[in-house]
Parts: sequence; structure tokens; C-alpha cells
Amino acid sequence: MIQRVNTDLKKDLLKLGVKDWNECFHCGNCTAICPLSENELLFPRKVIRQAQMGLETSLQANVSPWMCYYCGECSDTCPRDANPGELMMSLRRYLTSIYDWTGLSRLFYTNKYMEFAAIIGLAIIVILLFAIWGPPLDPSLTSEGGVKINSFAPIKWIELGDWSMAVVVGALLISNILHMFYKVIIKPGVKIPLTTYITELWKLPTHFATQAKFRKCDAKGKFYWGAHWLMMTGYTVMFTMIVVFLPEFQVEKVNDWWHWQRLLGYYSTFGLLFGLIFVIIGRIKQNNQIFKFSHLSDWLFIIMLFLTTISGIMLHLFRVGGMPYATYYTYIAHIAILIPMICIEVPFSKWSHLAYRPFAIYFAALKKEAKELEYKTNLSPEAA
Amino acid sequence: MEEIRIGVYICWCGTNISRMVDVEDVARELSEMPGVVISKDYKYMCSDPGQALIIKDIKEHKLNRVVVSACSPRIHELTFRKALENAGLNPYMFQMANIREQVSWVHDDREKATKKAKALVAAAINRVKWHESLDKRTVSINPSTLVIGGGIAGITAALELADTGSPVYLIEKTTELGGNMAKIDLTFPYLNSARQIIQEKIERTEHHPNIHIFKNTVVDEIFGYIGNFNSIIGQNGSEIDLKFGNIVVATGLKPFDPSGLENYGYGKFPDVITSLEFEKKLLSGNILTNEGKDPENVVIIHCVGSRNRSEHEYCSRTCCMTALKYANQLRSAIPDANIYQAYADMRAFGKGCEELYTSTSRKGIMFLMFDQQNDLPVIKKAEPGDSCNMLIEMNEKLSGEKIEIPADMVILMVGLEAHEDAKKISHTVGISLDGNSFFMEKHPKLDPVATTTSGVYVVGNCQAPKDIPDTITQAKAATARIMGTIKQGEVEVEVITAVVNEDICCGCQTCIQVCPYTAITYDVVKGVSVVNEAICKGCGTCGSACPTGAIRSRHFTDNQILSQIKGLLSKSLELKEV
Amino acid sequence: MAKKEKNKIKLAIYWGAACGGCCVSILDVHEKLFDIVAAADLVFWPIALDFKYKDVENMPDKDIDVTLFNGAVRNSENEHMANLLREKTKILVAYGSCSHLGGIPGLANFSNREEIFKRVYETTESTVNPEKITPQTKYKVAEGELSLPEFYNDVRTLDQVVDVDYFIPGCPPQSERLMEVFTAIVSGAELPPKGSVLGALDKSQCDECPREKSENKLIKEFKRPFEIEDDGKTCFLEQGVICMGPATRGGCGVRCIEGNAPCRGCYGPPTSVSDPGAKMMSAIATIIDENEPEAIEKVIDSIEDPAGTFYRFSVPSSIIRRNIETSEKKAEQAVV
Amino acid sequence: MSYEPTIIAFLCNWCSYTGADLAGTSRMKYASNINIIRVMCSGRIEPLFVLTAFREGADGVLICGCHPGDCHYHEGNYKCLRRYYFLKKYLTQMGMNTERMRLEWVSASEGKQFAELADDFTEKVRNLGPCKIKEAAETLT
Repeated sequence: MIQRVNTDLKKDLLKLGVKDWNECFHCGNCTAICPLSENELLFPRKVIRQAQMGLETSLQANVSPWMCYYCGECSDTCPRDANPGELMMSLRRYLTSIYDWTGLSRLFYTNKYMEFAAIIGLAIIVILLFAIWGPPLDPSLTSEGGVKINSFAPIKWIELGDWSMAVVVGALLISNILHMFYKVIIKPGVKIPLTTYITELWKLPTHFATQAKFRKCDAKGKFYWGAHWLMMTGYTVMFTMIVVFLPEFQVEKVNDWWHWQRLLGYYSTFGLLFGLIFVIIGRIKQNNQIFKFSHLSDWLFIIMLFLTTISGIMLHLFRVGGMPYATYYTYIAHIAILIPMICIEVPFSKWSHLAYRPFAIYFAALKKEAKELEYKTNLSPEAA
Repeated sequence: MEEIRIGVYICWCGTNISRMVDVEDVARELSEMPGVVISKDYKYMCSDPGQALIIKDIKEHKLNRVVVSACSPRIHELTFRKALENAGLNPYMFQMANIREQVSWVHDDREKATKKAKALVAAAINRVKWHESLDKRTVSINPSTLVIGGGIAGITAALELADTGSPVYLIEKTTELGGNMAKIDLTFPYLNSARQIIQEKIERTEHHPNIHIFKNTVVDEIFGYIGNFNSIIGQNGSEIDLKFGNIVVATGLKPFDPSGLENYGYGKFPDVITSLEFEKKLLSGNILTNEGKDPENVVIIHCVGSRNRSEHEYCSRTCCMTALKYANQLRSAIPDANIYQAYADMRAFGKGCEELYTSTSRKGIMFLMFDQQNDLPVIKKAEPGDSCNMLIEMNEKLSGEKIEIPADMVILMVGLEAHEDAKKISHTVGISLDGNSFFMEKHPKLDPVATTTSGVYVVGNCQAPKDIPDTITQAKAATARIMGTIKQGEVEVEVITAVVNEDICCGCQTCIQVCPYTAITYDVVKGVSVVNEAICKGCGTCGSACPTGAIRSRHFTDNQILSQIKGLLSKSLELKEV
Repeated sequence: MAKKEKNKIKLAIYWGAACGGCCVSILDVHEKLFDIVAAADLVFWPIALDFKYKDVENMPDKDIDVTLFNGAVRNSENEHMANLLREKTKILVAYGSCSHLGGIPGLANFSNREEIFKRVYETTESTVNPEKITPQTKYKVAEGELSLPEFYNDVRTLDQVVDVDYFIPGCPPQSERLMEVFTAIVSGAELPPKGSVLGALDKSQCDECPREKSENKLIKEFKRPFEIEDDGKTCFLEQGVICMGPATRGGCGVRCIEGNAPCRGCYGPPTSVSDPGAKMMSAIATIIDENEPEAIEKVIDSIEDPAGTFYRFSVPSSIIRRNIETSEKKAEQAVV
Repeated sequence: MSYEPTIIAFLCNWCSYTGADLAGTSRMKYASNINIIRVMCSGRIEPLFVLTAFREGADGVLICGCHPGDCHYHEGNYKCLRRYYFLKKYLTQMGMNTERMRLEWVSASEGKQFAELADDFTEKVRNLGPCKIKEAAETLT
């Protein structure tokens, strides 16, 4: 298949924050040093080459940027200071914007005003909804001494909101993943038997849950994997509790501290806080390759998550401390931060990697199988 | 007749010979041949101690013939002849057996190689018995020099020589001096102006009192020999007889014509241009496409006509750096242009060149690699809907992808090839061409300036493609050699000539038309043929054509060659039953 | 047997494989024969005098002063006599082209014995030999055993069989030259070194040749003498006719050329040449005026019989003495 | 008995000998049966040398000169060419297989061609078997 060189791709990538575009001269040191690059999927050299040359189709079908967890070895080793690690990061932004069929992702990545406008707009909508509805600000406590949170924000409405948000966001995310599937598997014409789809499926949950590849990347004991895993599991647990177990969560009677709901909540909070502080300090101090370059989207993601976490902690403290007004206003603030964070970050921005990464690993495994199958067919006597 | 006393020396050449030939065995066995007084082997015969050994033996053992069995006589025959001379022996009482280039380096069976070495040495021993003393001859040197070609090479040589006070005749085929260098804008790697450099030199040449320039002139025939050449050139209807002692050939080369390469569509697409055509654009100050627009996508294709079995296998040496120079010039002229370098290998040797590559590669220029041997890029016409005129289709090696690049200007980095009249010039001055029709130097390493014809030097691109500094270096090296001979005033010439034995010659005159140099004339009074040894170059053709055996080709006499054959076969036949 | 007179030398003349022309050339000295007889006792001369081989065998060794041996060595009888005469003679002279170089009989070296016998005794147009009778070296008859000399497979020069002191070339040698040599020997003057060619010049024919020679020797086509209109003046080579003159020793008085025929080379090569055919081939090839293989071959093809032309008198003494193919056949037959 | 032919090669100094040297410096391997004799020009090579080589026992004779038009002495190689054809005709008459003699043009840059030629010619001569000239000429029967 002949690929037309897209002479504008370079400009496009520059808009998405690619740094030091011209430096790479394809020596391959990055690929040699990368602990994750394997024979089946070599990176970063090849994908950099595709990006530099303007080979759009190949680039979009290439999942190797998702294989990278940005340990920074490549950038340390690069003889021309071409920052291959950061290029992989930028390419993840590019791929996210490509997978997103709505075009919003590209809009937010390339136009910070639009991104701010979307976040603030959504926050205002949340606040307005509360204002229009006018929840009862009951200052009295229940007989058990709890804040009357359920009359302030009745569970069924909040759950309805939760679920509708989850459905919308989920639908967007799933459609983006299907789009990714099209770009990675269908368009390049990779032929895979159905059974392979099933036999390789286990990789999805496994990699999602363990982030095993990141661990390999973090072999030098920099704790990134630990921090990242804590943050990821904390987030997931919290998200699941809020969406699925809201009735268990939003209770007026404060549970005992050993109650499973509270223990999980504390774990999530700890995980998120630990991870976030680690990352924020890193990004401020720029103490390693991974933190050397911070795109606006990187900052927005951690700040929003941090604010969500902090507001959640405060909400908890006010509730446990029996402070009704503080609880009610913090609740509104918390939701006003949470909703834009999820709606913007999950389908359109950095959060999406939580979904794209496992799928990339899954697709890569499929491609590898397809290649081996093709190789075997070519070797077989019938082919000869 | 004095007793024949031969010294035989077998060289190890370090391990070069000894690895494949049992040199000690050869020395031992041949010491038994009649006439051989001593037979030795030694690590490096050509070294000072090696030569000293020969000299010592000649004196101690009263040797009057020497055989050295080592490398090719083309490399060290003169060295050993000098050694003989130092020992008071006539240098021609010497014969070399080539057991390195012809034995140890080309065979891989030690036993057979040793036997062959013995045969070759036996041949030399047999031959040297028939050798005779030949006397040195010298001729005076005419201080004038003929320089053929008025490019940077010829101009440099002419100026160097003229500045020392020697007259120079500078012959230029065209109407202008300057050659190819006058056709280019900037030079690599420092991007200096070529025009400024050459213009200054042209002006100095044209006004130099010692330089006589003949433009629009070609040399058809040159007679004579080192020190005493002459030629008649036609100018403005009159004939001028030039006399000169040395010749500098600086006829340059020409760019490869890519019309024959269908894949590049040169001649079909107006925006596919050669490097020299691009230079014209640069010199005019406007880099525009055929339609008069600034090109957005420029593809520079390397190695057009070079490094390919179907055109020229050699590297044209200057194109890579010129291509980088173009990229730099394009980048500064059209900052937004997409510039692609389609190359096979990037060759950036030489001072400042790797630096040029590094700095250029940081200027947003895309380097695309293709397979120059089997898979050349193809230029196609773009479809009407495309935003460009042409698409360059290629298999890009570094990405492994088959791609097509939109382009509105393609620069073909055409290779450099010998002029079609190189052959004629080689005949006129009597030098050889190599496989690519470039003039052949005397030795590629030890003597890259002189030729096998004494008094004729090759400089610049007519010898091989090279850049301006190398051309100037070679031109100055040649002039240094010429000035050396002029200062000496005379030079030794070939002693290996033909000679007629008047007692035998019957005057049949068969030899006269056979001589390519008209060196033989008929002496009517004596009724015999006479060889003019100053003209004779010693090819020996007349000796072979003489039916009476009256002509002897010195140093290649019938007896010498027949003894060599017999000596060789006497040993070699032992090989038959291995 | 003639009584030996004082100061008279003993002279023998013998013919090997020869036509008799050499003996006739001795007779051609006419009245000078009396001078010879006055100075020498003819002790053996089969063509003219009645001596038996036995007489020679009975002579003491080195009894004969000079033997003029003409003819090549073709058979066992020739070889026997060559050996015998060598034993009995002080100065053995190869007299004439045949004993010197092989001569016309030497052309038989293009074939072998079998081929010759087959031709002579079976296939010649005039032969009727249904029983295919060929000469045998021994044959028994009632009276006893008859013998014939053995016919050899190849022809040899005299010096390929025995040691020869001097050579007098020519087919036949010029009588005047014989007298010069004879006079020299009889006078007791110092003789040239052994192996010398006597009775001829050092230079080749052209030196004596009266024809006009120039450097215009390039040849586009070879012609046989009858194909040209000879002007009687221009060098034969320049007229495209092969003349062996340049590679042939002078001394014959350019008789053939005087008779408007090109030299055929009977006097053999000058001292400086070992193989006249090879030298002449080289010279003739060099002056072919063509550069393309096909054209060159075409010119060469205009020479009917190069080997026979350039080695007319010298096949057995040449480098490649005989046809290798027929000799190989012979070798094969021997194995069978 | 394994038969190894002996081959004499007459090479001109400027093209072929230099070409053979190039084969050497390039370490190209070829049959050791080729024994080189150098002359200044192929125009010096004459029938006498070739015939002597055969007579002295060579099984093959290789003659190399400059390519037509490239002779260092202008046209010596043409003279060699003419003698070669002449000799071929003579040797045919003498009952010899003229494939034992070969003329090829080898330039100074054709080291590879020389090595290939050497191997090819050696193989051809090997297949022809031993040359009988020496034997035929020296055995009187």
C-alpha cells in the first residue's frame, strides 16, 4: 500500500505540543534502551519516523505510544536531545485527538480558552442546576447526628445524574475505542481470527488492574508505578462507589470508621492524595524526564483531580463534623468540579489513557498474533 | 665472458607472502639452480636493512645478477634497481618475481602456492642470466608547460607554474576560462561564493605575462617525450608550433545526463531539474517553479547516475554535500518549504562536511533513504485533485514504508562522469583510462598525480570526481613535480628501447610502419633500419615484427623471455603431478 | 680402396632421405671436380662410386676427414649410416636443406607413417593393391630372411640424430659455395666454431635482393605468385606475395628472385633466428592491415597453407616439429 | 593422478599486468596454474614465445593486452591480435586444439575479470587434458 505523505502533519503535531521536532536522526538508541520495546513492537524510533515523515495512516495505526509509560530513559540516552519520551507523550495526545470522533479533544488540546470555557461552563451549569432546583438547606441534624444530605440532594436524583453522566461519558469513550479499533485494526487491514479476539481478551482487565508494563518500565525503583497504581486504584474505587454504591455512600448516619465503605473511602483518598502530591511536586520541580515538560492538559488533569479530592475530603470532614451549611456548599462545589473533570477529562483528554492503554495492549497482542499467523501461512507448503 | 653469479632474495613481506608461501623452502631449493651463489629469505626486502643485505652480498660475494622475489615490480622494481646501483652494479642486472600479487594474495593452497613461487623465481633466475647492462640516458627539459583545460584545476596549475617564471601554454576548449566552478553559486561546506574565488583567479590568469592562453582550441596531436614535447595547434587559421617539457591534463568532467533514466522523468516534467540547473536558478537569485511560484515541497534526489550498476558504480563524491548546500539555501530562501533529501547513503567525509550535515539536519529537513541498487524512486504526475504537480514514489528504508511525496520541485543530484572526448585526449597525450574513462594515475596511493607516461600529469576531476580543495591540492602537487624537473634541467628517460643490429639487418623495412611512434627510419647509405632512441618508448612491437632477428627489444629480448619461459616450465612441470 | 696420397684428405658423400639434387650439385662444379679429386680421396659416395657399407664399417674410427651428409633421416638405414659416418668421420657436414633442417621430406611430419603408407600403398589414384601389401622390415622367403629398413614415424634432421660439425644450407647448396668451403677445409685454414653454417651469409636474402624495397609493407590480401602481375622490380611482400627472403639466410645468390619467384626459404634462417617460420609468421601477421578479428581472419585465410609456406624446408627442425594430432594417434595405436 | 595444467600467461605491463596486480591487491582467489610473464606491450608477444611455451611443456597459453583502442602504445594490441589469429591457423594445421591458446583484453581496472578469466581458462585447459607437444616433438619414432 502506498501512503501519501501528509506534509501538514508536522504542523499539526507541533500544535499538539511536540518538542524539538528536527533533532531525531533515527540512530535508534531510544529503542535500544527502552525496557518495554520488544521485537514485536519496537519503539520509539519507528513511530517517531512515521510522525516525522508525515505517514498519517501508519502513525494512527501504531499503538506503541500507549506502550510507553515515560520512564525517560530514551530521552536521557538520546544523543541529539530529541526528547523521544516527550514525543511519545505528545503522540498520545495526538492519538487521543484522532480516536475522538467528535473533534472536541482536538479542540481542547489545541485551544486552551475553549478547554477552560468548557470546564467553567459545565461548573456553572451544575451550580445553576442546584440554584434553580433550590435544595432545602436544613441546618438541623438527624437523630443520629448526621447532616441531612439526602434531603439536600436526594439520592435518586443524584444517582440519576450519576448514571446519565456515566452513560454519556461511557458511550463517548466506547465509541472512541471503537474508532481506535477501526484505525488500528480495520483500516490497516489486519486479519485476525475471531478466536484470537477471545483468547487475548484476558489481557484487557489484567493490564488495567496491574499496570504490569509500567512496573517493568519503573524497574529502577522510582516508585512511579506505585504512585500511579495507588492513584489509579483510588480513583477507580471512588468512581465505582459513587456511581454504583451511592446509597451506601451518601448516608446520613455516619458509619463507624471500620465500616467497609469508610475504609475504602479512606484508601481511595489516600491513594489519590499520595499520587497527586507526588506528581504535582514532580511537575513543579521537573525532577525527572517524565515531569520535564508539562502540557496544559497535564496540569489541568491533576489540578482538577486534586481539587475534586480536596473538596471530597472537606465534604467528608464537614459531614462527619456535623456542619450542615459547610456540607451543603462544599457538596455543590465538589459536584461542580467533579462533573467537568469527568466529562472533559474522561472522553476527551488525559484521563482517557486509562481506557486506551489496556486496549492498545490488547490490539498489539492481536496484531502480533496476526503477524505470526501470516508468517506461518507463508511458510506452509501450500503457500509455496 | 665473466662468470654469472646470481643472488636470490625471497621476501616474506611480513606475513603477506610467508603466510601462503614457504619462503625458506623456496630459498633453499633455488639455491641449487646453476649460477645461483646465494639464496636468502628476509622479512622485508624493501626495507633499508633488506636493501643493505643485498648491497653487502653484492660486494662480499661478487654478485653480478640479483633476483628479488617479492611484490609486484610495479611497486618496488625501482627501489631494488637503486640498491644495485648503490652497490656499483648496473641496475638492469636485476629481475623481480612477483610472488605476492600473483601468488600469496591470490591462492589459498600453501603447497601449490609454494611450487608456483618456485617456478616464478626459477624463471627470474633463468632470465637474469641474459640481462645486460643498460646505460642511463638523460634529456634536457624544456621549461614550458602545456596545461590542457582552463577550469579551476588548470588555472591553479598554470598560475603556480607561471608564478615561478616558467612559461605556460593554457589550452581551453571553450570560449571562457573557469570550467564547472564558474557555473556554481556557493561552495560547500562553508557556503563561500564560488564565483568570487574563480573570478579572481581567471583575471590573474588572463593578465599573467607567463601564461599564453589559447581559447576555443583543442590539441589534436602531441609528439615527443618528457622534456621535449611539441604540438601544433591551430589558431585563427594559422598554425602555432608549441614546444614544452611537461603536460598537465586538467580536462575536468561533465554532469551525468539523467534523460535516460525513465523513473525520474527528466525532460518530461519541467520541474524536475538537475543540480546544475538549480545552480542557475540560485545564480539568478530566484528559486521558482516552472509556473513561477515559490515551491512548497522540494525533493532533492541523490545519487542520480552514481553508485548504480546500470550507470556508474563509483560515488561522484561531491553530490551529497552539494545537496545539503541546496537544502540550506532553500531553507533560507523559502523558510516554510518542506524540503526532502531522498538519499541512499549520506557521505560527509572531509573537513567541515559532517558539521554541515549535522547543522543541516537540524533545520527541519527530512531525510528519506532509498535502495540505490534495486529500488529507485519514481516520479509520477499527480492527479488533477492533488495540490502538487508531482508525486515521488519510493520505498523508504528507515520506516520500511512505501510512500509517495507530493512535490512541486525535484532536484536531481546528477553524478559526474568523464567527458566523451576523454578517450581522444588519452590517445593524444598517451595515457590510460580507467574503467570509468577517467585518466589513470601512475599509482592510486603512491603517485596519484603522475601518469604512466613520463612528463604527463593529471589533475582535478579528469582523474576522478573530487571537490575544489582536493582539485587545487592535486594541481599544486603536479606543479611541484614539474618545477622539480625544470629545476634539475634534465631528466632520465626510458632505457628500455629497441636497437637494430646493423650486422644482421637486411633492410627489408618491415619494422618501419610497425612503429607507433615513427621512431624507426631507413638509413639508405647503410641499407639498414635505425631506431631513434629518444622517440622509442620500448613497446617491443618492432622486435617481434623483425623477421631477421636484427631488432632487439632491450630488457625484453627473445633470449630473456625464452629463458624465462624455460625456467618457469622447468619448475612448473613438477607441479603437474600433485 | 684408393691408396692414400700425402696431403690428400679423405672425403665421403652420403645421401639419406634425399632427392639426389645435393649430389648433383657436387657434380655441378663441373671441371672443378678435378680439383676436388686432386685434393681429396673420395672414399665413399654411393651415387657415383661403388663402395659397400661394409667398407665403411671396416674403416678405423675418424678415418674419414670430411663427410658431406645430404638428405634427412627418414628410416633406420639413414640413421644407421648417420651413426656410422659420425664414428668414422672427423668433420661431419650436414649438406643441403634436408640434413640441415629436414627439407622437403620433412613435410612428411604433417602426417605419420600409417597415413603415408595408406596413401602410398593403397589410395593413390594409380595404385592397384587389393591385398594391401605394405613394406615389412623382415620377410621370410625360401632363400632366407629378407629385410628392409624401418620407415620411421617422423623425419629428422641430421643433427637430431648425431653430432654435426658444420652445416651447408641450400636446396641444393650452390656449387660455388661448396667449392669455397671445400677449398677452405683443404687449405687447412682455421675453421669457424663448430655448429657454424658455412657457405652462406650472415645477413638474410633481402640484403642481396635487387628488388626495390620500401616501408609500404601493409597487406590487405595475400596472393600467390601467379595472381599478381609482377613488375619484376618491387619487393614481393609489397605486392602481397609471401617471400621468405627476410627470414632466410643469404648466400644462394637470390636465384629464385632473379627468376622472378619469391624466396621459399631453403637456405634456412640467419644466425640470429632459431625458428624461421615463427619469425616470418610474426612479421607477416604484424603487417596485416586490418584491426577487426573477422577482417584479420579473412586476410589470413588468403594464405593457402601457412605451415607449409613458412616451414617449407624446416618442419623437423622447427619448434613444433610435427603434427601433434597424428603423433597422438600414433601414441594411441601404440597403447592399443 | 590428478592433472594440474600448467599455463603461461603473457601480460602487457600497462593494462593486464596491472589488472592482475589489482586482482592481487583485492585478494581475489584464482587458479594457481596461471604463471605470468610480463612484457611491455602485447605487441611484443610473438609466435616464438607461444610455441616455445608449448614446446617446453605448457598446457595452455594465455595472452592479455589492453582493450582495443586503449593500448599504451596506441596499437600494439592490434598487432598481437593479428599474430594470434595467424598462430591459431598454424597451430590448427599442426593438429593442435587452439583452445589451448587464448587472447583476452584485460584493462588495469579489471582485476576481477582477470581472476575470472584465469579460473575459466584453467578449467578449459584442464578439461582438454595434458598438451602433447613436448612429448610429440621430443620423442623420435
